[in-house]
Amino acid sequence: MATADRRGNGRQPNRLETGGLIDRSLTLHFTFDGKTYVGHPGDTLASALLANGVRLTGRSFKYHRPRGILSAGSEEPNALVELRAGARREPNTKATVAELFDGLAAASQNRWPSLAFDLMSVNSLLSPIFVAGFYYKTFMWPAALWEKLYEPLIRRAAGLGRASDDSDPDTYEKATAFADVLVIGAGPTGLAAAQAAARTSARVILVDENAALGGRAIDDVAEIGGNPSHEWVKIVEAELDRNPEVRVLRRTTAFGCYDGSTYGAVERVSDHLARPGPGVPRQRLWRLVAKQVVLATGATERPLVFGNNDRPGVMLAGAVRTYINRFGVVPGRRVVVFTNNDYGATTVTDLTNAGAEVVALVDSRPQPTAEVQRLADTTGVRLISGVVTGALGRQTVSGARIRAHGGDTVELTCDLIAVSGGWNPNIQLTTHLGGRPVWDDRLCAFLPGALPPRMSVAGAAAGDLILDKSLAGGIAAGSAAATESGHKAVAVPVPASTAESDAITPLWRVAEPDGKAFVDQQNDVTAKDIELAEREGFRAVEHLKRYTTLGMATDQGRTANVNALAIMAEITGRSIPETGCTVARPPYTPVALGALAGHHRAKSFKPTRLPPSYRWAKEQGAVFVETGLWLRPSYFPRPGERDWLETVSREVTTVRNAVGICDVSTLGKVDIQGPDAATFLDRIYMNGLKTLAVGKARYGGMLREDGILMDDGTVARFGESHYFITTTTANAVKVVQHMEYCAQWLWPELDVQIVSATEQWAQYAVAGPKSRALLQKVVDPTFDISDAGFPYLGIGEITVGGIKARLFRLSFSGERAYEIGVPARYGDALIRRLMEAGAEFGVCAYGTEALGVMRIEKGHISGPELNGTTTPRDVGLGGMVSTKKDFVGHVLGKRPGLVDPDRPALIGFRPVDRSARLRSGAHFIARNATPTAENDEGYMTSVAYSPSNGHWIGLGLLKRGPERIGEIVRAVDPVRGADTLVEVVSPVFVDPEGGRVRG
Amino acid sequence: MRIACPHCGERSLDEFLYSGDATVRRPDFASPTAMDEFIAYTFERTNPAGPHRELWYHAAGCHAWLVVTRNVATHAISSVEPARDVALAGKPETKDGA
Amino acid sequence: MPSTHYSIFSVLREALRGHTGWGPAWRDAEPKAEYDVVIVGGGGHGLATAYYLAKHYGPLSIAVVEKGWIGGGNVGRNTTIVRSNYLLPGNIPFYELSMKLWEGLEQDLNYNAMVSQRGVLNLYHSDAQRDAYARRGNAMRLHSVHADLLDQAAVRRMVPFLDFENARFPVQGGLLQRRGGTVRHDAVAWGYARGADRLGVDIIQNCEVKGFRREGGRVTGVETSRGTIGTKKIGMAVAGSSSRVAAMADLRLPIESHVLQAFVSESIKPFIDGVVTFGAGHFYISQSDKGGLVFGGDLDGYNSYAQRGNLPVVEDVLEGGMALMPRIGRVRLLRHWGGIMDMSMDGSPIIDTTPVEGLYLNAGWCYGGFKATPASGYCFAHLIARDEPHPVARAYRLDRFATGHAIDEKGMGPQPNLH
Amino acid sequence: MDWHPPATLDLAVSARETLTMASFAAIRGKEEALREAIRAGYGAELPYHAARVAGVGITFVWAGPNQWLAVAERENGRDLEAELKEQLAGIASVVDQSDGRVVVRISGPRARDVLAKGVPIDLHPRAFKPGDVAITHASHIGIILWQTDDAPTYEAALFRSYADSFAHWLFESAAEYASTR
Repeated sequence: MATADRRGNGRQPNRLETGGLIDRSLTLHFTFDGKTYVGHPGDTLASALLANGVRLTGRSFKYHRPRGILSAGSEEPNALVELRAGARREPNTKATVAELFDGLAAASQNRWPSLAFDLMSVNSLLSPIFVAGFYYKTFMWPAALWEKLYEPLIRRAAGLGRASDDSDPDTYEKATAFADVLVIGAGPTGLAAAQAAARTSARVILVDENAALGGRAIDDVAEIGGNPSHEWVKIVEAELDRNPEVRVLRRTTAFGCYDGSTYGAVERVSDHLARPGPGVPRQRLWRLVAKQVVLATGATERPLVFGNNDRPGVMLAGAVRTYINRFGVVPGRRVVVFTNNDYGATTVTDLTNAGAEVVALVDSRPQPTAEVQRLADTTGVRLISGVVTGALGRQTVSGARIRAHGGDTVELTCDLIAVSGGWNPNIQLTTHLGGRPVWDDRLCAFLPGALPPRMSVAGAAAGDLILDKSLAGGIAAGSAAATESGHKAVAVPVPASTAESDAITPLWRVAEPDGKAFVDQQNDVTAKDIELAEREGFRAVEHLKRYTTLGMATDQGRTANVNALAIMAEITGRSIPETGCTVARPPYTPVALGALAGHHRAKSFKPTRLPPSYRWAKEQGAVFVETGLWLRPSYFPRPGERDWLETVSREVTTVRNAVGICDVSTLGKVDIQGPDAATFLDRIYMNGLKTLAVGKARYGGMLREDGILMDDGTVARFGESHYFITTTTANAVKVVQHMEYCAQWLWPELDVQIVSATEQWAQYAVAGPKSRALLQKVVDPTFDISDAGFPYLGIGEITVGGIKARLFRLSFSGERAYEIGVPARYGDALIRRLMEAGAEFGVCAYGTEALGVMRIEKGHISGPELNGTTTPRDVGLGGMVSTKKDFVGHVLGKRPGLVDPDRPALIGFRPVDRSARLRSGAHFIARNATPTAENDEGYMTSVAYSPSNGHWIGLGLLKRGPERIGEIVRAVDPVRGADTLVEVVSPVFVDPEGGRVRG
Repeated sequence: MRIACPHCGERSLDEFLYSGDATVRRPDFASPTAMDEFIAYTFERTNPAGPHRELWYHAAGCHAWLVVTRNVATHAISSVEPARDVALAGKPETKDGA
Repeated sequence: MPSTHYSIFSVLREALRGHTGWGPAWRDAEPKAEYDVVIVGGGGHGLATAYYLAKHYGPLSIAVVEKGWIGGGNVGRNTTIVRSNYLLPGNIPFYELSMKLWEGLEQDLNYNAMVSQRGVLNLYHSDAQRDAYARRGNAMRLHSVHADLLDQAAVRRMVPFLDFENARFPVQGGLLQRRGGTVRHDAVAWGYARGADRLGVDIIQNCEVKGFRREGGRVTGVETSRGTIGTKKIGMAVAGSSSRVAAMADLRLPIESHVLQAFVSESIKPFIDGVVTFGAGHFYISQSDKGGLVFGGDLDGYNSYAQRGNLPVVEDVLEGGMALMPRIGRVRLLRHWGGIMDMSMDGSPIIDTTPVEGLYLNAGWCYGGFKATPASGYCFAHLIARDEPHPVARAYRLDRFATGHAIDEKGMGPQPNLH
Repeated sequence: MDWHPPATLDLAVSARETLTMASFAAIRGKEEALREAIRAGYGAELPYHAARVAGVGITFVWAGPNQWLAVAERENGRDLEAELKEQLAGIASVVDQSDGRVVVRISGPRARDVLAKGVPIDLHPRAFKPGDVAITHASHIGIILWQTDDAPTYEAALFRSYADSFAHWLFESAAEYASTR
């Protein structure tokens, strides 16, 4: 508040001298459409605009009619603005809930060139055409113009505010909280419920969408427990704030009810400030998990449907009271009050007390109730039994045309029409899990039907609109919820409160209105549109909504849905329950998308896993690549190298001629122990493993139950009942899950213990003819790693500088190679040691690119071949598959479609023109065939430039591939404009005899 | 949705992975009608719109596989058992029934 | 005289008389005792089937029976995308037929369903993903379906509002099908209903199927909440409820029901032209002609018949959304809801006869059912009328799992929730 | 790990770098023998449920059904894998975890508020106490979490490769409290 000045109030023509919960000692400056105004802490943008006499705040969606402020809450359909500017621009912000701060800037939206003079309002003249569903009947002639002309025009007119053009600069976060009792809504009911629950020592969370607790207790003038109701709020609030087991979340909307008594809520931590403080998020998403929930969300007032009922200056009666009582603003000086119920009628008192002149109380009921009669007697207000048929005035209300029962019509000058059509309990959260509301004829409203588990509803949300019933209901519900959650009840007396009446006689629409009578103001749906929908057969509630777009706007039709349903019932001569009911979808009010993402955006979208050599590789200037969550070195460029290809080729050549080092720690590693480990692995892998000798490793493949390859890797046996397997990087988690599934569900009788050891070991491939020489300098000399003592596929536990380590003689590159593993904390030290020891041999580090090149040169399969649709036979591993034992995938792997000899099978390719480049994803077509789907014979899975061969090479799946060596086929790649002749060759491009690997 | 893991207590949905029908049991690979049995086991589902027994994996928790009895129409969960216990209890029965 | 045909003249005439002359878009028919064909399910597929049956194979007496109100299933709860950018030969020709039918739909039906071909762009974020999209794009081209493989610069020109600077998984390019786009989903159901109605099809709402009448292994009628209806041919098009309805004929299907959520934001001025799909997270998005951002992500992951999802997936989707386009942070989510997907064991649909003679199955649409609506109706009508599969749908056999001819685009295997 | 903890008196974050850890599971039929061996060797009662118990110079953390994580200071070259393999030979499978996981200690009056921003379980003192253990996740990163005192102090064991991302989330979540005192 440092920037707020104390120079004075400015001119706020509609601000009352006293009253309300605003701080008149501080003045806040704000702008609306570039013009500066002043308000006070405690104001909303709407209350401040009203205080300044601003009534025109927006234009409607379709017809661009002038619109003002209808409500004082989150149900607002009309007063939508763009709040803030630049990267923080927030479109469609309801002025009625935007808290005022110094420097706030807001602009009206969906108008051009200006709000008062909106050229788009010509749409209003075309309104005879633009009725519900008109899109579907038109814009079809000629067909070509839909996308060229009509749709672009529609899209230009579409939308309300503009999203920001830049990344949201603020942060969001998520949090989880647990409660014995969650109370949603902090009006009189919710406060009473929270108080009753908290006194039992239950853990209570109380949420309210407003900054100030109290709801109706601060919006209306009443007495509770002998105090003015707003004083009672302060007393209860203080008690709750003192209790360490109570968490009060202000500015927090519980927007959705989900399974397991989980509620989504969004806390607008910083929206009342010009910008969030350092380290403070803009908003926080809460996942609230509650043993019991008390829904005390109150009720929303319904407008009345009459002519031009959308004119600025037509306002809900409850909102009029809120502006007077909470904000010290009188929204009009000459007022007509139009109601069908007693509560609406009592607005006369608030207006009179605020100094406004009530020119008439129009009550649609044929006979005034006792309450209304008493009101007329005490205030002397002119009471008319009849209806307002139309609001007068072009941009704002200048009068009301009133038709008394009996037919006399009178026009009265006024600047405000306060309307009340009754109240809709806010039961949205009761329907999120599928509960159907039930109609109550006495209240003329839907009440909660079957409730979500562990929820109770109290107060106005349950149909108890009267204050004393709300308080009693709140206390009862709060106590019961605490007891249900295991706490001992504490008796809480119900405070005495002002007597009220909720008598109502329905009036769903005024007959023969003077002007368009709007039902859904934001989406410009009129009573006539509902008639049209009925005429065209769109009578089901959902058809009505979808055809007319009723209830689909940012207010979700909170002020529209029940009126619409009742009008449809009237037209069709059915009862309201027969016509249907309205079921809400989350969120209760719109939620910023950023809040639902929280911390997880930009680089924090997903965690990043760093391999043990990361720091060292970064020092070397490695280029990294995202591999799943891992960040792996892709290649290690050296000064003077022109491009990645030169670097990778150098790395490959170094491995083939000398020695290279690659961090392969990301491969999944699983430790498997137990007396039945051998049997277990035999059932998981397609090849036999029981015969694997201790101290040896073997290549293995595993299938899904449908006979398709799932993963491959090595299986090493460290002891009779101790195996250590590797998986591909991509499938590390999936394989452990699969093994747990097999161990716990398929074969629980097998005694086997499975532990993921991926992260325990930093593991490096040391590959190339000089690899043994290098390792002999690193491995402690007590270990014999000569070819005799440590042959191909040998494994062993060793030490490196006294540190326990493991050595595996495995090769992915086809060269003599080892994998050496040390506990991960030594990973950084080991790579430095290996590079240092290898210097004399010309060692280089290599990344995933060179790794890939060398495996393609050797015809080893990897991700592109293990794509979830290939069988072992497809990729040349058919011979490995055991025919004797049971293993996952054994039976279904024999289905005819999987053993069809025409299936594409793995084979190698080289370009006929050796200078040609190959690309993965090209399809194979016989040399003389045309490239069509019928002639498609497979596709290239992996390609590389092979420095060892001096040209590009590829692996691919070709129909009957292994039978076609020597044949020349086309590799067609239309999306990259290539069509290359390739020769079918053996998939092993380097050392086909496999001598090098054994040394 | 929240699932009460018998080992870890009640946890949110995002800790678990659903993995299909727990009412089907892997057939004997040596059965003369193994192919038909495996086809039915792997691909055919009753998929009822009411109470159902299904397999879940406590992926972000204790790594236990669980048999969850859940009403698929309402998401109400009536029991959660370790899959190992269910499987062991069911083993002889499967053999008898085969 | 009520106006039935939509033309410039009828629209203007009705505008001048307060739109009092429009008649119902379709009659609210009462069930008759017998029909030649009864289609079970008044969703997009069922209505399209009835329309094409009446149009191409008539004269036939046809009824569509619907449990609730027409268009209330997945045709009314999807994210409105149409495309034919498939990988496998079993799928491409079918979805391409669908695209072609979409392209002529308005003129065919005299109903503007707002078919809008503003492009579908699938992003890739790695070399492996690029190659997979190249393979797919090439497969499409071999089927004479156009596709373009874009590099990063081209993607940036096309959708500059993505995060190209600070992404966890940087965008490298994308596969673009320019003919892909969106269609006003509800209007598809209404348009087909109106078209079918005008060809004499009875559309019977609030009529729930309770059982099938069978004699000697073939159907003789359906039992409904509004009485028994005799017929020799029944077409089931009840995706989301296929297993339940099939169970009435003692069939077990290779299907699980899963919930997929969809999302719409408040209306904002359009800035997203086509459809964009994130390749490194579960998120895709388009913007409707009304201005709402329409988006979705992955299945909730568990079997469900409740038309709603849960919060973890809501969060997962928006994490993807904010990672891809961080400028939408202050745009607000207006609504999210769930639809029930017939998730098949390989992620592809079934259009086939069944072991029960006279009972035809159209099921297993996973989350691809909306875009398939015209071709599904077209091919299902062909199957019902001719008792043989339409050539472009011949791979959608019910026995393909037994024979090992799965159509598995994603390569996830017999795990329905992973497709 | 990339350590830039925010300056606040209400929260202390540190890494325990000097631990030796091993996981172990009983071989079928040897469950009682295992419990007896732990009782005899370390004076501790292996917990059946998600709990952490102290023995002589060692603590045992429940790590899943029939699985425990032994944690001790790595002084004098102590190696729990080797030690337990000897102690539990023939009755349990033992796997070294000393390097697979890092243990982060989070302590102070704000610890609960910060953890609530990523850990989806109830850490209220009525629900989670010193000695309690939970295997769960924090901001998409798997953790084994336990509480050691009422400060409150928590320790989270997480896979080593995630350490930087974990720290980034933790410190961003704590930033709000940086300037509170």
